[in-house]
Amino acid sequence: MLTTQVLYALAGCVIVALGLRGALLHASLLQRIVAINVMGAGVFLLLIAVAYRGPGLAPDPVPHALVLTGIVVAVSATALALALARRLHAEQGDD
Amino acid sequence: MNPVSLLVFDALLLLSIVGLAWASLATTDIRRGVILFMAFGLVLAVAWGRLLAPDVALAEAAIGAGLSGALLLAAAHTQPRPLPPESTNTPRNHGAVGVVLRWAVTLLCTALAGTLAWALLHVFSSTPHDMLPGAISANLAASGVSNPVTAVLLNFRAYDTLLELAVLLTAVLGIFTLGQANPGYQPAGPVFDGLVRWLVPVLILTAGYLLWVGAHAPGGAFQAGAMLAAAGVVLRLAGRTRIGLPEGFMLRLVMAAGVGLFLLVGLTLLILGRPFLGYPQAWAGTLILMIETAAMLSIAATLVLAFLGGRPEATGVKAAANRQCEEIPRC
Amino acid sequence: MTELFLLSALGLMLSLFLGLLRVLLGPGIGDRMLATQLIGTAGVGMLLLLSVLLKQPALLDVALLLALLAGVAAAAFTGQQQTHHD
Amino acid sequence: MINILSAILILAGVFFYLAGSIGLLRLPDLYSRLHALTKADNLGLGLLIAGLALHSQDLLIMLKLLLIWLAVLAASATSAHLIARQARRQEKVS
Repeated sequence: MLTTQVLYALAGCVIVALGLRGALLHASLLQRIVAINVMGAGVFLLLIAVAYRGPGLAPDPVPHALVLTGIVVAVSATALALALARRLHAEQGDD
Repeated sequence: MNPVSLLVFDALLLLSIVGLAWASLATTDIRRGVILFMAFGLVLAVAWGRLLAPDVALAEAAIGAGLSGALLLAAAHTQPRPLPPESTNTPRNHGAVGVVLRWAVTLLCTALAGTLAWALLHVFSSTPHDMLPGAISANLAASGVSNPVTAVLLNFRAYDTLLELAVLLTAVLGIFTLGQANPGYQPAGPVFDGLVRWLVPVLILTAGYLLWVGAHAPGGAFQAGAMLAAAGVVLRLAGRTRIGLPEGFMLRLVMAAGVGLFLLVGLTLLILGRPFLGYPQAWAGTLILMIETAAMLSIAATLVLAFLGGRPEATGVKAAANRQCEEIPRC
Repeated sequence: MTELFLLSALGLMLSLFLGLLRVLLGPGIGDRMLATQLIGTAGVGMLLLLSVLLKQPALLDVALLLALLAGVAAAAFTGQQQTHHD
Repeated sequence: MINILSAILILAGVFFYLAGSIGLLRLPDLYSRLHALTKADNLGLGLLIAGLALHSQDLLIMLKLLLIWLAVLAASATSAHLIARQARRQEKVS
């Protein structure tokens, strides 16, 4: 078992949990969106840790490709969520 | 290389990552949360580099540290402070039920993290059977590119990338239906304007470089598209009305170019009697570069539109009126 | 020489932690933004050292992207939108 | 000889990084922190880059390193200006 891999993967687990907790508990929509992004980053950390094979060895490229597209999808989903939040805010008026 | 000091480096890096993740969520001040989230993205880029994932690190540097920070900050600006800073740094809670619920959620999330960690440790302790990486390195020579990540994205798993571009298109169409773009920015002062003047050409050049280099080294359409989008975002932040985004039909064409060319290539190959997106070996490199160029333009347009947060300002007469409006402050 | 690079990377990590402290302490939002800038520059330095340590020349490109986009965050942070229609 | 020189440059760079971040932490207000950071941080990265360029002995890498340094210089000067201006504006409002 590679210590590096285990360390990074465990950190990924912690970040997923932190993000999920934030997404469930925060009152503000914007902060929920940030929390979901944090959760996503945790999943990415997990996947990249799984792909790691040790120093000097080529890592598994499939999770890398997954995460790469995941980052781009995450940012566009975030933008959609922000546009939705803005519209919601406009519909509800200032309160 | 001394493994112990590298381990210390890893531990400190992870400590800062987890700390930033926690801190960015443990505040009710949205702007503080967003700034901490941006710092989180910066440190993550270093972590990807450390785990030998330079392709991912490039995307994180371009998007995580640049675009999504700008996106969230712009949103945080328009949002009035909803809650006064409380005495504690914890999110709002509503009496006894709230406290119970919070603890239940925390417990649930801890259990989730535990389960995930247990499953992962199980995977790590079993002997790895790397069939997939083996298959990739065995077939890399036939893929038309020598960067394995690009080979996976544009050849071996081209289906996924096609669908992913479709997801991006769907997201931007969703943003379009929600209304007009955010209001523009006030013109930049001389210092920022000076930066913009040379930064924008350099960003565009970098995009071209990343697209080209993606065939044999880390880089590719996604990172290149993000850099091109960053050029547009910088222009927007500097208060320019023209940010390089085409208008009307051309804009729609660019938005759909990635999915369109991908499908066109796939269907043409089907008609020629090959599997869908099964490129002939001699043509693979050229076809991949063509598809990547179209995908880069689509991704860039999508991300710029994502930053605008809605349909861009109308063209023609209305645009002229808008521009006049911009000359008179607060009209 | 690798020992030196590793030691320097640890030094930059210390610098990053000091910046982190300022991000957490604030007090103003400008202070936090400033400290994020420091974290970015420390990240650039670490990536440069890692590119030599791990023999990954591509990490130079990552550092370049971080460097090029370092100003964007501050611009987004200080930029004034023209009208607030909410 | 070149190794020693590049080692000295890199260590000096790390020293300035640390000096800058200690300044960021210890100085009393935003403007003085700004000063500490932009000076020491850029000098730190500059020395580090000089050391690494000397170590690499590869023209292409040197050019890339130089570009990185110039980009950080420009970005940090600009953002320091923007942050300071923003702080001034907020002081006037309140």
